[in-house]
Amino acid sequence: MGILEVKNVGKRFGGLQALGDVNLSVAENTVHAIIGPNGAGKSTLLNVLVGKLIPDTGSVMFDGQSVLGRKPHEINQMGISRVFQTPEIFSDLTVLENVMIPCFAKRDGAYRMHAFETVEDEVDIVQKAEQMLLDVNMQDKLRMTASSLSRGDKRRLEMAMCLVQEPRLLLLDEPTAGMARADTNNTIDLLKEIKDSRDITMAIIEHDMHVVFSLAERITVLAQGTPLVEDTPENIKGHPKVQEAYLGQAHG
Amino acid sequence: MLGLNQKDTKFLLIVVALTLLTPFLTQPFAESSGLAQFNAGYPDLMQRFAIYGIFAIGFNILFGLTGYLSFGHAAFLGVGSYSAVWMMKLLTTNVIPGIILAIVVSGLFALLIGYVSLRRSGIYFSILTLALAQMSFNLAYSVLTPITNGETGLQLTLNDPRILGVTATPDGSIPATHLFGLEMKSSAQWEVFGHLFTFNVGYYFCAVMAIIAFYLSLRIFRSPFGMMLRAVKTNQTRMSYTGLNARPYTLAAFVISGMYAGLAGGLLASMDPLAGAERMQWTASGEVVIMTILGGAGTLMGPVLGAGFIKYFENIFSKINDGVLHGWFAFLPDGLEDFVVFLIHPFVGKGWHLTLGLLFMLVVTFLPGGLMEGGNRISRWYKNRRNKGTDTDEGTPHAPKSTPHVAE
Amino acid sequence: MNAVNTSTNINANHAATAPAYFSVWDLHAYYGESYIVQGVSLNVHEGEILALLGRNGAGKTSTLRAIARLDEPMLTHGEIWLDHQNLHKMKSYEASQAGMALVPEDRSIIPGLTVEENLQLAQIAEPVGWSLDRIYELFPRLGERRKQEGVTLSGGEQQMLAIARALARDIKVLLLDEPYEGLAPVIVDEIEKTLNIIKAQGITTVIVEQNAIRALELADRAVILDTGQVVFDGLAEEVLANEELRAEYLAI
Amino acid sequence: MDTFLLQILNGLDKGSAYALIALGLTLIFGTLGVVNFAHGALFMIGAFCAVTLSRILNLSYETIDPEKKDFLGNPAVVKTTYVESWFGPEAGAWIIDWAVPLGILFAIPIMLLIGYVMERGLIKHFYKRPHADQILVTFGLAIVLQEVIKYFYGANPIPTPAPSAFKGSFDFGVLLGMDPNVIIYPYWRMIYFTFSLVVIGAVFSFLQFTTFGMVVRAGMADRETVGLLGINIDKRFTIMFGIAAAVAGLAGVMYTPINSPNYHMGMDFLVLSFVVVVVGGMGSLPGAVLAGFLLGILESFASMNWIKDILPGIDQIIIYLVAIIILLTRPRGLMGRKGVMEE
Amino acid sequence: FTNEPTGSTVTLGFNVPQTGAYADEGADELRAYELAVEHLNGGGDGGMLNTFSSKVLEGNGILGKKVEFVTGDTQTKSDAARASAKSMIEKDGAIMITGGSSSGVAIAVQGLCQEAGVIFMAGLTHSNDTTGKDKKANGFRHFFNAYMSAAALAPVLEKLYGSDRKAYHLTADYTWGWTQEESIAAATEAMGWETVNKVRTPLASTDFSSYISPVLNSGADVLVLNHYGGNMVNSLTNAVQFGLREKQVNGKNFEIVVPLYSRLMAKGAGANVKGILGSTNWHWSLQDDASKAFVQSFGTKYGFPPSQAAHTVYCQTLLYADAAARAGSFNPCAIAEALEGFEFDGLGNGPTLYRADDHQCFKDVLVVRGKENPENEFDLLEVVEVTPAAQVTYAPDHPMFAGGALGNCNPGA
Ligand SMILES: Nc1ncnc2c1ncn2[C@@H]1O[C@H](COP(=O)(O)OP(=O)(O)OP(=O)(O)O)[C@@H](O)[C@H]1O
Ligand SMILES: Nc1ncnc2c1ncn2[C@@H]1O[C@H](COP(=O)(O)OP(=O)(O)OP(=O)(O)O)[C@@H](O)[C@H]1O
Ligand SMILES: [Mg+2]
Ligand SMILES: [Mg+2]
Repeated sequence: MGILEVKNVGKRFGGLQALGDVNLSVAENTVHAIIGPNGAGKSTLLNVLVGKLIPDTGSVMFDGQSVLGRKPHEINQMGISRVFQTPEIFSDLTVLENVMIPCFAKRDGAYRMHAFETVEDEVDIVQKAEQMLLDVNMQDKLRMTASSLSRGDKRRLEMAMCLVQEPRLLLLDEPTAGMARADTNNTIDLLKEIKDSRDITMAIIEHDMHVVFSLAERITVLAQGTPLVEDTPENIKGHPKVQEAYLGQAHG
Repeated sequence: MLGLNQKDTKFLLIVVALTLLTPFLTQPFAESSGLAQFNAGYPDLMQRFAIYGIFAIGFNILFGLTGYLSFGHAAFLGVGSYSAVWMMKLLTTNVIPGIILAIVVSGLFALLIGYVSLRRSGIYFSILTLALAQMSFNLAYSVLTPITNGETGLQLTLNDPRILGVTATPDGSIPATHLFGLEMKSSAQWEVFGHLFTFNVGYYFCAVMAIIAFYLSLRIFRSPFGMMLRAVKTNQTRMSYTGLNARPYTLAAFVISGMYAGLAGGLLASMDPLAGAERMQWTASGEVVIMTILGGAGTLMGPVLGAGFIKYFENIFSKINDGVLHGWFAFLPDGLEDFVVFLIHPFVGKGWHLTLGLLFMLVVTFLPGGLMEGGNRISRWYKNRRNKGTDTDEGTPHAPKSTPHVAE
Repeated sequence: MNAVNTSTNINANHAATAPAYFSVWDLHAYYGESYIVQGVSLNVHEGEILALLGRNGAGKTSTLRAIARLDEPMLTHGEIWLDHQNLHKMKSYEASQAGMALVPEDRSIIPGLTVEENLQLAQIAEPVGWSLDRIYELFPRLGERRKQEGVTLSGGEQQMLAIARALARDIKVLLLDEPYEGLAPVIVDEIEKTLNIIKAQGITTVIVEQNAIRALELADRAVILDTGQVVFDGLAEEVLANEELRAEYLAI
Repeated sequence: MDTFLLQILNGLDKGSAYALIALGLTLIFGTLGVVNFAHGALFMIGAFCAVTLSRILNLSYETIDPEKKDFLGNPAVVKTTYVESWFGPEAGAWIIDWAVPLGILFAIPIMLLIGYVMERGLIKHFYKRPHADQILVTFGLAIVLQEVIKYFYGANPIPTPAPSAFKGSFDFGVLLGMDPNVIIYPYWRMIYFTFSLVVIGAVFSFLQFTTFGMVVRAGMADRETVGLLGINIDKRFTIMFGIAAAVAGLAGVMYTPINSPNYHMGMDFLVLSFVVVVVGGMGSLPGAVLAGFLLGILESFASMNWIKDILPGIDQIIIYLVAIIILLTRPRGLMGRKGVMEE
Repeated sequence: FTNEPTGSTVTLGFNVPQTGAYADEGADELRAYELAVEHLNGGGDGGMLNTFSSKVLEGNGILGKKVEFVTGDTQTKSDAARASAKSMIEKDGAIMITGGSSSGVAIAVQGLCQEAGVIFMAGLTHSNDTTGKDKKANGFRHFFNAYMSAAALAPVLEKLYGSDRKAYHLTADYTWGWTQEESIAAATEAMGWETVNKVRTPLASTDFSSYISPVLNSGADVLVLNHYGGNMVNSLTNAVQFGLREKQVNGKNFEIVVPLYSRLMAKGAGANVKGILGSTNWHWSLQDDASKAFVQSFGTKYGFPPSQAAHTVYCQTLLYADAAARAGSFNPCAIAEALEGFEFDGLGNGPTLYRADDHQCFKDVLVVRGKENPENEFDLLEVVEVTPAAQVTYAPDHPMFAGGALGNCNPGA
């Protein structure tokens, strides 16, 4: 029994069956990759998991509890954090503030307000956020406004915002897209380190096979809204169907 | 000090000093000079500076931080005034119970309106607040006349019960509003070098309230709560996927700013015990929006400046009539005098709206951050000039700024 | 040509070579007060593919945006010549009419318009390029989704639409900002083929890409940027061959 | 039954005024993304175009008639209009009588010009600025326009009647076999209704059947990209603004016989038309028109006596009440598009 | 007492609407004020100073002090009006406040003046409440009121339209509208008319079609428009548009009545006022010496005849000055005493009494009708009847005026 159990999930957009009949089980403390052609429904599946979309059919259980029908913030409070395909950050706030906010959310829940303390008084939160930014190599950009970051930095920032919450399940939607190779490698290292140092489950969507094969313990290939195969990376690499539908000749 | 860092403490102290010295600052011209027309140091206007400053500070907590543009905030001002006047009719003309009731009632009213209208965002929210406030105004003006006294406005009368105070003073008039016996309207005057300075109890009461209001808003701006509100403004999606529920935050900001408005309304009634329905009209809501933007939304001092600016215009510019103009330009030869007066005439007195409209356009076009930005530019310019002599190009880019062959 | 360190050197080179089909000379551009593009020069011959590489935040996007004459960053100095027309005095729509096309990094699919409308929009101003039929032939997926709102396409589909939209105009130079980002490997193969088709049409291409190896394999020449300045300008093979260069600026 | 019919007629007429103003507003508001608080002022300026034309037609030369006396007892000044002296008394009187319809021709170029100047001179600097800044600058402009009109025309309403051919009203009741006087309707209001349908139809077809509409919508969503596709979006925005100004102005011209124009008539309509636009849904032209008619009709119903007896004061708040109910049940108004002005 | 003049001048505060719908009336009031000040200071032709029955004013200001004035903008909002009045009192040292053109504003400012201890000479205010339930010892009204309108109109209506009529009221939904409706309904019912319906219309209405169209079918044959300002202009225009004037109901010509008329408004309604009855406080075509003198000096100075608002505020200024001169003091209490029960003549409207009980002025009231063939642009109304003061006088404790207390005069600090 995995920490995340997706059963028979289906979702239609008008005439398009974006998700057919998805069954997925992610075991605790593993990295599970979801790959598949563009438009296969990978992001849609994540949208269902975080409460952005409500599926037409099926059920989604996280740690034995259903996530369906819950608001996004409630789902996050259950321990699920998500990195989006296009970075969602607080663009008018500074980098440091961007990371502090998830710290508050983690510590105080969905709506405990601290109207009469100053931000600087929250020493432990500031420290935690600074440490996190150090981990993602952004320590020299603490006071920059998030909107003026380059795209790669925005992604790293968003990842920091999710990681600092120490989620039990981290959903990553193409975390290294657009990242320079050096940073991609750093990210892989970072994710590996996090995986080793604490209890965390990750589901990662990625088109960069280098990233997928360095991290994933199991891979699900999604095509046209239904899982094609689910297997270990080694087996996936050699799977003829996957090669044809997804990997193409270069990785053959 | 007071939970503020050094910079903010300094800021607060400056505000306190400015507020307490207002009777001097607003009275720069000698009584006998022609420019005395521009003096603003009389009790009513100084009180209004403080009161509308509070109103704008409160509005800014909602709008400046969360970006939710309420177009119905005057409703809370009106409700605050009505509550305070009712307190003075039923209980006592001591201002404290009235103000407390004003804050409480407007807070509850804001909770109700906020709960309904915060279900939507953007322009939809603005129109919801506008509609709710306009409904309140229309009802207050006609159907609710038994409570609000309609068009005339709610006033104290000689028949009010005032169970803790007196119905009428021994000489048969309505008792004045007071703070434990200290009458709001009593003033001391000090004449020095031809300048007349007025120190009014009501003003100082409002000023203390304004300082407290300012201090609280400073704390809110610097608090994690304030940071969350700014986060709501930039990205609600990320907010919710970070595990935060934006609604309670926005609702809290809405209620707080509603209570500020209620306090302002209560103070208005305490200074002058009348509550008119026009206080709730959309134009009044629009006025506080404009004060805030004009001064600089999201800045701490901006809204206060904007409030002062507009109230100054309303009260000073509207009073400049042709007679006053002729007085100023009497030194010119007759023909020229008439000509100058003719030129200025459309912009003052009954044309004060025209000048106000033009200034709105100029300020917002050339100072995108409002009056605060103007202030910042001046201080930057001043600093640059001072630095010129000592250290050269620090922080100036080394690269060519512009070259002739790139057009536009 | 070898790695050069100052922009003055490049200017000297520029003076020595014959004016290329598409040439950019000594660009300087600002975001407000921040000085981002610090004297970039490029020379591309007709029908050539140039890879513009560099780390995150190196200024690649900013350079492309400045060339496309967008308002931000603001170009303060420099010349841009395309087929004997000077673009540096133009606004972006005039540059586009002169044959310049930019596929932005966020793809900029226009919300509220269907796939087909997004394409039609590109054919309003002269000069018009490929017909819609021809485009759908190259990208059958877009043909299938022609009535769907553009922004609801999957990431890969959006990238195709953005390139297709550029082809719908009659262009002389195509600026591509990270065209492979977020695409399944098979699609990357496909886009690569498309780019070769485009090249065969005689269209000049500048491609910014984090997947440096693939870009270099495709490109004829390469330019590497670092902190807004050109640090290398030469043949693509040279970069592939030069370990040192790759390690220092590309981490590959 | 007959009162319902009557109130539907009234509502259609009120609705056509709302719809027409909201249409112009939503063109700017919903497609260019500018909150234009000066839109009411454009409506007012349109009305004053009619006033001005009628003043121009009434320009006259003065002769002193010793027979008559003025109010101070001095010999009276008699005025004869130039129009009458040029075209003869009959034709001249006819031209003066037809000032309002002629005002349409007069207003179109003026409104287009005002729209052009306003957009090029002011609004274009505000496309990228926050809505709040747009509100402030256009509100300032509205005040200025209003005060300028007040300076030249005074604060009182100025009667501007319809041509005498359209005086009086038509008896619908008789047509439907009812008693006389049960359902009467003034001719001019019928003309106003028809006119608004024509204008609405024209604007719709222009935006629907030409690519212009698509370009403008695209430009509002993403100016930068539209520019990258070789389209000069600024020019289109200017045209759009001109059209919106002309629509507002024409609505104003035709409205003058219904209510005498005064300098603040624009502000009176402003808030209502914003409500109409938002209830219709941001970015939706059909929504604005639908909401205009809907609110017009509901407002008329609310003024019926028996309804007022049950709910005192309902006619004071009906529009706001309906707006609130619609916005709470339909998140983006009747037909609003997702994402438009929701941030 | 408040603002006791110590120098060689005395300052009066003219608080009129300069922006908003009543700005033109405000402007006309200001003209009249300036004329009055000129006359008080001995300038011009003296105007009604020459016809005024009291002769204490000598053209040397008031009590030898030169009259100066300050102006302010009421914006026709009680709030703004009070702020403006306060600034005149606190900043400019005004000893008397006057002006305004709506009852809400008048009552609000009157209350303020009572508390501040200055005299308030009301401008244009027609509500019964101003000298009824909201009367104040420091406030005085020269204008007539709704009750007096009704009392003057009713006999004329009976004479012209008969006593068997059915009236339909449209009433602006606020205090002034209500008192007017109450007064007219009571007066017409007393002579035998039936009131078919009383319909309240929202103040913000600009289009009255949905209120007007049901009128014809209601069985009523008279429409009474208890509207003022823009409301009145629009509702009357709408009513004429619907062709009400040409209709026959119950075998009679359908009639429209506008109880409170002003010439400026009549101008706004244009040709629609023709033949429509109403009442007004004063009209420039009156032929008594006082009115003629006033029209002469106003018309010479400004080139057009004064409005009733101008007349009222001119009188108010003169009456204040005269009271101060007679009392020999600027003390508000002395002035109030001098005004209370004061009888005079020569300010138009015939012999006049300032009643002590409620500070209401009693004088002749004009019933007017929109003129069919105006001779010039000012000639819009014709006087149908001058109703003598006696006929419009009521007891101080009349139920429509009950409820308030005058209180004691307040001289302030
Ligand atoms: N809101 C929507 N309305 C209509 N169709 C949608 C919507 N969202 C997604 N789709 C469609 O559903 C399909 C799956 O989209 P999804 O974004 O999940 O793909 P993906 O697997 O994440 O692809 P990529 O790797 O390119 O990001 C696509 O064809 C897309 O066009
Ligand atoms: N709008 C902006 N305002 C201020 N600075 C900006 C802005 N956009 C980008 N920058 C800064 O300009 C620099 C160059 O950014 P640019 O986006 O051109 O880099 P890039 O080479 O495209 O990087 P990436 O590979 O991450 O896309 C970065 O340091 C970034 O922080
Ligand atoms: Mg995806
Ligand atoms: Mg980039």
